[in-house]
Amino acid sequence: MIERFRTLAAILTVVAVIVVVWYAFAVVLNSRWEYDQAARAGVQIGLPELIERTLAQDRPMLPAPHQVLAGLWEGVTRYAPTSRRNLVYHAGVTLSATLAGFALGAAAGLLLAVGIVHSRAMDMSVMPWAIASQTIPILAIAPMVIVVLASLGIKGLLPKALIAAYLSFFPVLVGMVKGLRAPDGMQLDLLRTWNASRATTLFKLRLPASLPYLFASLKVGIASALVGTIVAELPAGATMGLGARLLSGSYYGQTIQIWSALFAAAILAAVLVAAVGAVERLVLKRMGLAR
Amino acid sequence: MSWQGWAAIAFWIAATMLNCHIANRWYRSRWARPFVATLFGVTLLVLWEGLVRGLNVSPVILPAPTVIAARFAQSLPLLWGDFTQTILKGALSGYLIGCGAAVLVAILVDRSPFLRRGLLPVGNFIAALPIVGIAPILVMWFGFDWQSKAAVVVVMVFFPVLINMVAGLAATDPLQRDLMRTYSATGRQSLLYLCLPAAMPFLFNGLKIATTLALIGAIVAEFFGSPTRGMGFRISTAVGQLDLPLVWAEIAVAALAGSGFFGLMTLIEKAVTFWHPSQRAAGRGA
Amino acid sequence: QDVKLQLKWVTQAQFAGYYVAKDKGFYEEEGLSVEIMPGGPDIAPTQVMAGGGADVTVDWLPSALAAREKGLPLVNIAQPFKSSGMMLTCLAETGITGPEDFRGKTLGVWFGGNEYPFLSWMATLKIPTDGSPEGVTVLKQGFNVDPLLQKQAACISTMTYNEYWQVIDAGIKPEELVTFKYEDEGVATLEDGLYVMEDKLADPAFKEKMVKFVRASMKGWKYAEENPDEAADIVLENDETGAQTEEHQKRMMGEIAKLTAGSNGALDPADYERTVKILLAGGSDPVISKAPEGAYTLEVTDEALK
Amino acid sequence: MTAAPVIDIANLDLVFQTNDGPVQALKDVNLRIGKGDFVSFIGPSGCGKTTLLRCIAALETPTSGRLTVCGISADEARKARSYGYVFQAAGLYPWRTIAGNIRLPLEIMGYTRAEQQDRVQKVLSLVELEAFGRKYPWQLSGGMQQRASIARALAFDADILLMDEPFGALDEIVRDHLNEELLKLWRRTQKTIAFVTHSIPEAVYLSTKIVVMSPRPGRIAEVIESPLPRGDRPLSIRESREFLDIAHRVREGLRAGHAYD
Amino acid sequence: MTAAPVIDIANLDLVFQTNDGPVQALKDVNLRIGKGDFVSFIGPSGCGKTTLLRCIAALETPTSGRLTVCGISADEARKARSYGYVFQAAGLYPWRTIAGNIRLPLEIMGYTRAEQQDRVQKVLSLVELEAFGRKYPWQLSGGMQQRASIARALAFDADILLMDEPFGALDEIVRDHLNEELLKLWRRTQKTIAFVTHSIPEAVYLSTKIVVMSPRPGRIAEVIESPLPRGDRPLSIRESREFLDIAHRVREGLRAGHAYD
Ligand SMILES: Nc1ncnc2c1ncn2[C@@H]1O[C@H](COP(=O)(O)OP(=O)(O)OP(=O)(O)O)[C@@H](O)[C@H]1O
Ligand SMILES: Nc1ncnc2c1ncn2[C@@H]1O[C@H](COP(=O)(O)OP(=O)(O)OP(=O)(O)O)[C@@H](O)[C@H]1O
Ligand SMILES: Cc1ncc(C[n+]2csc(CCO)c2C)c(N)n1
Ligand SMILES: [Mg+2]
Ligand SMILES: [Mg+2]
Repeated sequence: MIERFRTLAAILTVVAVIVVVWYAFAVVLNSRWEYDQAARAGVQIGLPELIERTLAQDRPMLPAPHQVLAGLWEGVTRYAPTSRRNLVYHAGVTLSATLAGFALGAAAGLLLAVGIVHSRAMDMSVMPWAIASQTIPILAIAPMVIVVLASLGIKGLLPKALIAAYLSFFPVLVGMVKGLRAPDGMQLDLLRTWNASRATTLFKLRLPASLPYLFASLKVGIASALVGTIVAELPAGATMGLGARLLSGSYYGQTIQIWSALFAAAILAAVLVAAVGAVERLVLKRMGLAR
Repeated sequence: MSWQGWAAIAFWIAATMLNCHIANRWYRSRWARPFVATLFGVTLLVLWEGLVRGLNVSPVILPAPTVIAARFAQSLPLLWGDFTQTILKGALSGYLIGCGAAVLVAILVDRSPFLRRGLLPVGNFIAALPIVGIAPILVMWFGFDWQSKAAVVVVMVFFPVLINMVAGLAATDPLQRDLMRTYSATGRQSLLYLCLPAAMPFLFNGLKIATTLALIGAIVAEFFGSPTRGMGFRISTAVGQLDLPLVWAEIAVAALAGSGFFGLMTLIEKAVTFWHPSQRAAGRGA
Repeated sequence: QDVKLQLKWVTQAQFAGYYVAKDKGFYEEEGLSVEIMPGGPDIAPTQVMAGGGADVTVDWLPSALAAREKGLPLVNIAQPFKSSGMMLTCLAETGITGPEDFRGKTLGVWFGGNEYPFLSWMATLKIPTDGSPEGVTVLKQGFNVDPLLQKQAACISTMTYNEYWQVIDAGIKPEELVTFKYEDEGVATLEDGLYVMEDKLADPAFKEKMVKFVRASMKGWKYAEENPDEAADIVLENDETGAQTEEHQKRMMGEIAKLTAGSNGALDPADYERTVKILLAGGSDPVISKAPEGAYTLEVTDEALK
Repeated sequence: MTAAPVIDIANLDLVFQTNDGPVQALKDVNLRIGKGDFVSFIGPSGCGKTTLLRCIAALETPTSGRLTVCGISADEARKARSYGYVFQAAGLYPWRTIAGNIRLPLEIMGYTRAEQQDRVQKVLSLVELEAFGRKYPWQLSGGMQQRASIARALAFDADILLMDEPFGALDEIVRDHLNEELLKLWRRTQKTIAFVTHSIPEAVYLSTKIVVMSPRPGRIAEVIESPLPRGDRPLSIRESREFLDIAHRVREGLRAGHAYD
Repeated sequence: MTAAPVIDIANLDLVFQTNDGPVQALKDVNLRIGKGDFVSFIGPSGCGKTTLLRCIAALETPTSGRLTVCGISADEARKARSYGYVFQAAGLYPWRTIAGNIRLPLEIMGYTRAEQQDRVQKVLSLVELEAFGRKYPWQLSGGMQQRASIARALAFDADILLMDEPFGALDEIVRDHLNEELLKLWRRTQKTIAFVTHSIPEAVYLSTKIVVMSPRPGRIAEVIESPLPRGDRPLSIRESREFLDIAHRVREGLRAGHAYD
């Protein structure tokens, strides 16, 4: 109970500091526009007036926190959740593709890692090319990929999920290759003396020992999957999802809309990462590793 | 499918068998690893070439590797210019700043229970802002040139490095921590002598993931405004001009640079974490 | 009969004619079922066509001709837009009064197939675009008008129906701006036309389908011109992002109507020749190297408008 | 020792490559161990006892020499699950309870659930940890962890038991008790046991054969056959003349391998 | 025992909370250790010896009771760097060489570079690992790792040495040698030493005071003051009448804590 309270207090303090800094930045960044406007109108502008105006611009360079909150609130409550104008609707679209992509990506990363740890041929050949695959700026060619997939008749959620998977499999792969190799010599030797099969070694030793690595990489992986989905949503006809919201906000210079979509995305990411964290705690607790 | 396609598939099967053979028989020799990796890559390229030719894929959808190679050779100065702009200026500076900041914040978070409680969740939240949303804003703030790309890279690499580093700093075993307590080591000392070394395997995990993210970040950020050079700029304009060979030449540059970068980090990792069980062949645990 | 239409950009009044035709049942009357696919910043309609992802696309003539030279045989079958809405919008305070003043300045330009008109214009003016002091520095302009508002560029590309109004909405008064319409500078190129693949067009059944499609689309366009407010509403209804505003779309529809006004859908070969001439004038690095053959056909519109 | 050799080692060498040059851990080791022998290895710290045991268990590959187990290679014997190994450090898996750790080899070797349960209970009480089956390793004292790891090796039926200082962290009384129990088990099951220890009385009390090693490089200095009866050995035998004689011989052998005194 | 108590423990209780209910590790422990005392703790495995040492070093917080060290709290004493601790497991850092591990506390406590060098050499040769300074922990045998961890605790000048079965993995001869060296060091430096062992002779040979503990819950069963001279104790003293008497008393005390025999 006290722990909870302390955590909350700490978070609130940090948030408060950030909000104050944010307001200060908003005033500074947005003031140039106000000065320009004043100069164009040929008038002088005082500090209180400046602050008031910088925090209430329509297209601020940096919207003030309350503007973003208002934008979020409006996006969520103004229309029915099934309406295209509702942020929750778009978040839902993005979420489904993210989860599908993450599931695909994490599974692929895990399987590849298992393969790499067990097969020397795979270790030698796949790993360098898995790395090279990530250096292909998939985000840069996502539009092309979407177009090519569409021409193959793959449309809707799947292309987005594929791009999300492409981004999320890599952190899982790298983390798990390390994690599966983390058991030390003695732990492995023990199983060797019992002539445990590779599968047994995997399930009884390598997997449990790799859990800290697994969860660290799953957290990165799910965040990457979200980024992938959002990027894939930009060109996928730019219709639905948080990515499309970001884009149209961008297109019309609606900074407040951009920031609300951005925060919606971040909230989604935070929820997803927290969900992975909750699973982690649960698993570690059940395994007696949470000390 | 015409004969080229079948030939490529035959080559693929043969090469894979050769690879397995070498990996199982000759794995002790120095040349095995690079050889197997190269052969695997060559196989992919041959397969690609064969299928593109065999299936008559339109060059504006997917050009063949030979066509890409020709375009690559022909536009070296252009590619070099884009490379300097995007990778040397944008990605590298952003990577250094971003990873440095993440390590520092991770240390702060690990040192201070207050920050661990307060900053970590908030930091996670902020770092989870998607790059495509941030890029336009950062371009707006930092201008069109490489500085804004570096800023995007900073934001992008921060989260993975932070998460891994925090996990790493916590990955010391209780006995090792107790030892530090009996020395009444100061916070700085246990950090320097215990937590930092113990965190290295995790840190490098993050640093390696971050190398590829840095490239992606720098390239994608150029979509949201850039001078008329840079890899992202070139890719997006070349797609518009249906100059797909140039697009793929740029991608090849990115892949080469990225693999080189990653390889470099792997070498450093080997040198720094030689003691970790994953880096030693066999041992009996320390 | 199914028709897939790929737009050049996101759902907005620029494409009102097609949405109206669909909404008012004009396509249905012709026995067509039309799927309208919005575009986006990094969607090259030409590439979608190459991949077989659409039957017909809305694109600009320069981009279509460039693609044709790259080996993608696109053919213009109709041209609902008579005049060009493209212009360069500059801040008056930069001291720019005429094209010669561009030298030494930074200009924002759209790429991804939209840069050809600009490059041709600069070539006719003999202004290098390499960033040298006597030339201009070119920025790849992002999605919006921020570069002008943030003074990162002296001028940016705008469309009469869209970005220009965003600048005005941002609080800058028209008298603080200097605009250069491509139309007025004599470098106008044909915009939003309908394009299909040449080999498909050889199939009489497909051609028949396109005739119906163009007929219904033009009916939509004319309806939109006469009922701009209703057209804007229809566009808004079809916007899946839910981000467009009514005010902006109504105004856009008004401006669009001015551009479509002079066209019954048929391409005017004179306009075509002018565009080709401008594109060929591109100095050392022209957009197209020789006058293309068979890049347009009047057969479809002749049939459709009978 | 008339039985056919179960473990047959000839001219065994082992060199470790380290950052700091090669280390010769074993040099020219020759040894035959018969079926049902109880062989103790004793020698100064770092002389290669662990390394030799690891070679027998096919965990280390000798640089040269021949090593067969039951006529087949050590690695094949390993695959036939001939070994139970107690490591020098307990090496319990932290994510399993004590009972879970002991059950692990049984699960791997496919014992039925009921039998697993049964055996775990039996060995837990053998090492007097009945009350600790549901605890995790870090909740146990050092000696208790070591006992758990002994229990783990005794839980299943291996023909050959390799034990690396299993009783090092135990007090005299538990140690005596476990010594007796181990002897009983050995007599009952006719296992072949290779046993590393630092305690001379323990080595003499338990073994049919004592191998004294000397360090750098690790060699076999002496092999002492015990004249003590294979059958019943009460603890009181430790006061007998013969016992003290052998102990003395072992001590002298050991001392020869040390630099001082 | 005329010296003022360095370690003063009164009514100490410690209960661990586990998934499986609370475990009472220490119950009503009372003990005073004077300056310069050499106190051995002996008792069955799991009786709380390690836990008690950890309490003294302020690594564990007692559930109730009082514990002062030199008149201040254990935690303050820890902060004043009064302790050298040898853990039951070696606990060397795998990323440092053996010499690096021994140098670690010296670096932390700010010794000069020359002195670090000097001390590392001295303790390395004390535990006979001169040739292994540049090796990494996993390249050493179990006993060598344990010796390295002893060297690490001896390298710096702590007033109080806490040693948890430091010689458990060593053979008799090295053990005797290190026993002698430890006694010499103790006499020279007048350190206060708390020492856990399972060897009755070792406890009697080294100590001025032997604490016999009994298990579940861990209590002090008996405290035996040694009548042996504080000064010179040759190894041969182990055959003396007095020595054997005390050893007998300790054994009886120990046996009382065990269920069997
Ligand atoms: N972290 C812990 N959590 C729960 N119980 C613990 C923990 N540490 C020790 N115990 C329990 O406390 C008791 C005393 O343990 P301790 O390690 O002090 O024994 P010990 O006397 O050092 O034994 P040994 O000679 O085997 O090392 C044991 O029953 C053990 O199970
Ligand atoms: N993995 C390794 N790499 C390098 N050297 C090693 C390795 N393992 C052991 N050695 C060396 O081999 C020698 C023998 O080690 P081993 O562990 O067999 O000794 P031991 O007889 O078991 O000693 P102890 O009684 O202390 O356990 C030692 O000198 C040690 O340093
Ligand atoms: C990256 C990019 N940014 C802006 C535009 C601008 N734009 C929006 S609509 C339109 C007219 C096309 O019908 C144009 C030019 C673009 N195309 N691509
Ligand atoms: Mg050993
Ligand atoms: Mg203990």
